[in-house]
Amino acid sequence: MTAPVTIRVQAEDFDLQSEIDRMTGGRGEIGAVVTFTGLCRDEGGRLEALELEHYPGMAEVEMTRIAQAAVERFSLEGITAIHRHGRINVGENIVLVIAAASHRQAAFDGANFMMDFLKTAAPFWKKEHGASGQAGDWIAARDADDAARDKWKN
Amino acid sequence: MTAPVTIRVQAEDFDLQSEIDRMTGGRGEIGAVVTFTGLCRDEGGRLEALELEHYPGMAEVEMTRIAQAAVERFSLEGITAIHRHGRINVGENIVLVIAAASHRQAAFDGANFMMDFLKTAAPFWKKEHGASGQAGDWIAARDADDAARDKWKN
Amino acid sequence: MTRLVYFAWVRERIGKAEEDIVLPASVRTVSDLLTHLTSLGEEYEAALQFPEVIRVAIDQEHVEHDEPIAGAREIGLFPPMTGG
Amino acid sequence: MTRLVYFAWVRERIGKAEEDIVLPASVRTVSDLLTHLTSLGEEYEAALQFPEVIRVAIDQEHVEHDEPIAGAREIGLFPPMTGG
Repeated sequence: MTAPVTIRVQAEDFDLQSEIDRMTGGRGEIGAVVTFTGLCRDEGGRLEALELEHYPGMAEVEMTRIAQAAVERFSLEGITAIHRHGRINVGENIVLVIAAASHRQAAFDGANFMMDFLKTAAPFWKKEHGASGQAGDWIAARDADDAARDKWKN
Repeated sequence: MTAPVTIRVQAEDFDLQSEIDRMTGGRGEIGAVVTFTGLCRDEGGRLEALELEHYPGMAEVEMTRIAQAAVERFSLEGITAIHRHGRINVGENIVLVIAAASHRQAAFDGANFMMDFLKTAAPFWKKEHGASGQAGDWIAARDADDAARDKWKN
Repeated sequence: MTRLVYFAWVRERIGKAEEDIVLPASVRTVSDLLTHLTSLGEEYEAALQFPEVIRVAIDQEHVEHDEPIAGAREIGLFPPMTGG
Repeated sequence: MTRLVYFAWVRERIGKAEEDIVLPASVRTVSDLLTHLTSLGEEYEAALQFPEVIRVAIDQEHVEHDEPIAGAREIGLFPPMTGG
């Protein structure tokens, strides 16, 4: 069978165990599942929330493209990527990636690869909401994220 | 605060979302959570279950030692490791590692490090139960696991 | 008519999320488009004053600034992405 | 008296999970212990015939085969670990 790819952009939160069970249920070839969850930090108490904007349609297409590249490159048995949009308060989930494989290093690499490209190629933007209620700035792209992406070039 | 370390050896299954929530709840400094779940594979239909034996007491001590090394090395904000014992059927969870950090690479590295040492240093042993009901062999240690562990030497 | 869609601070500075626009025949590439838009008013100038940082998608696919825009139905203009 | 505990196929071959044993004064190191046990019967010989693969813990801490065993309360003998 081809590895199942699940991509969603949604306002609602997600539940890791349900998302994993949906992918792995009844499949004896999966030995390793790695998840990455990105959460909204308070940046030392400075922030109250983030506003997540995205390009509807293109976001899903780009995430699917990255997910399929990950499946192929690491022989994944399945991959899920869920990105939330709208207002996300400190401590809440922003993004979830799940990579399943026969063995553990492929699952780790698949999830790591998906996150590095999701951060630099999927059309999402974060705006800060300050702890004192004032409208904040758009977060600037980080060179470190480009460097993390470029480690996958070979 | 010092990073919370949770270590458990248990017969029961675990729920990822509950374990993550317990670690991250109300903490604004955590931006990244990586989990690793190891599941029982059927090895191409050959297996029905695994029997997990452990050294009570030493297993927890060794897992705690590895977890604390991971916290220190990767500046983790928290780490959880839960290993099941007893009979585990194909498709069921065997082990869970959760690593939380401010940024994503530390969380990935922390979980990966914990798994590599857990496999090679924590006193657990797996015995196979064949699909046709016959008692199977003890699984042999893999050189690849030692090599994975040795990549952390620096 | 070509549909232009804007996101994040590009959207905020231009003051709208999308618009349909007729482009002169001389606007052949993404780079030409950015120069053309800058001439349409100070809100466009504020959004696009540093064209090298603007990311562009044609029909929802990333492109470089030297990409021809002929046949494009939808062109998206936005800052570097910061999701994840 | 020293408590010995066995796991996995070491336990199965010896036929018990643990035992308390009085060791001769000549048994000073882990290596001496493995040699001594092998002399106690064929079940021990079957379990410990390749002593280089046997992993050892003294009071629940991994040790090498040249480690002295003086003062040990509990010594664990087992195959290479395969958890995770």
